[in-house]
Amino acid sequence: MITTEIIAFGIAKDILKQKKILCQSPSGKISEIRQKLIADYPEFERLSSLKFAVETRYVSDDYVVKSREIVVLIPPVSGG
Amino acid sequence: MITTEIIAFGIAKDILKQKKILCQSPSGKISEIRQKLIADYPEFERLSSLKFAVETRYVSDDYVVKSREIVVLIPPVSGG
Amino acid sequence: MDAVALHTTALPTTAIEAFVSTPTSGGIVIFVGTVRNQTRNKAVQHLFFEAYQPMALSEMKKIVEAAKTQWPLHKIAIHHRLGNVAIGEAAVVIACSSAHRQAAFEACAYAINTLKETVPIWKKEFFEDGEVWVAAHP
Amino acid sequence: MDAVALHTTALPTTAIEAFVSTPTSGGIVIFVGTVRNQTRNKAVQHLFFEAYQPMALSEMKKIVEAAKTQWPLHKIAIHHRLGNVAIGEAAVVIACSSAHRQAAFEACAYAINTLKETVPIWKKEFFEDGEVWVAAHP
Repeated sequence: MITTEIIAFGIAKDILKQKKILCQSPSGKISEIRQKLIADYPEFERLSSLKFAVETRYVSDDYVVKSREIVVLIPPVSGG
Repeated sequence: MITTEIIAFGIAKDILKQKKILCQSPSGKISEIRQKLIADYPEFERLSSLKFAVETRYVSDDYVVKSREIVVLIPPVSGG
Repeated sequence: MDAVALHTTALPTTAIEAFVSTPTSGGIVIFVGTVRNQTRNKAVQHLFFEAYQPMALSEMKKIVEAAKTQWPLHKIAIHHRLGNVAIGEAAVVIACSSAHRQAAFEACAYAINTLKETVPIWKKEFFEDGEVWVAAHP
Repeated sequence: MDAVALHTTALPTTAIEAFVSTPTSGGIVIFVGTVRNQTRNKAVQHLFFEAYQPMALSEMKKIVEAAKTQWPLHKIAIHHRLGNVAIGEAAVVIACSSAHRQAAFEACAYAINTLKETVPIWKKEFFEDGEVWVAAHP
């Protein structure tokens, strides 16, 4: 299992009830992390969208997180 | 013959070489005034357009100027 | 402040923005038309604006009313500079506010486009070797 | 001044306009997104903006670059407010300058539309009876 550090903002932080969590997944693939988060925190499924970033870039579900990369949860943005 | 007082702005004032002139026309119709002005000052024909206003409103060529109404020459506008 | 005005000194951009801002506005779009330092690759030294003032104000008010009819605006203001204007200074400021931004964008573009077609204001460009009334000839 | 920035105090609108104004610019279009006093007919007391700051700046820079590629802009600036923002205050200011106004209008609309889709900034609305992260739920 791979352990990934995850940082959350906005409503994602409220759902996790914390700013950072560690997430275990078989290979560190974003799709696995997404699945695990939804399993542990079903409220994520109620969001309009849930995107992932690695460092400062959006990544797709098939991205595999490299060791020491930080994953950022991006719930629906609402700037402006 | 009808005498109409005409005020000019911008390049129209330069063409007339004065701010105001009096113009004689058979009935005070704008089309007649236009013709007379072009006859007296052929440079008006070189303009991209020449509109007429009476008081503060654009009028069409078939408008007949009433007594004491002031006619304003509106060469191509270029505000903004 | 009036919604439309002609000024012989610098346009009060900040006050115009404040004028259109309302508590229910979500978006303000401002167009500032500034004096360029060149036209058709020729250096412009400064500009001069002349207006047939009562009619210019009346045509500017017509634009305000027409824009309010076509878009759900909160406020709209159109201010134009007259007299000599230096390079880089604002010649016109148009500001529109609305609950949602698209109306403000569209109304602001409509207002400047219409102003350039209908408002009796004339711009003279001064070059090193002469001067010309803009758009007078084809 | 940087072309993109996040501010925890009032946005410097006048300085942003000055930043984009150049001697060759004929038109400046500015979008100011302000905090409305109501949403869905409910009174808003104030807003709070949170950002994932390094990525927000990076996405704002991407908008700047994409806009410069698509339109002949002279300058473009995108500034966003963070933290608590009162009703009527500016949450975002976007300014674009170009030789001719259409490019500035289009680029400014593009920038605010894209910002609202891609930049990781989150807005929380505070009501008398609670608070809500905007757009979080369908």
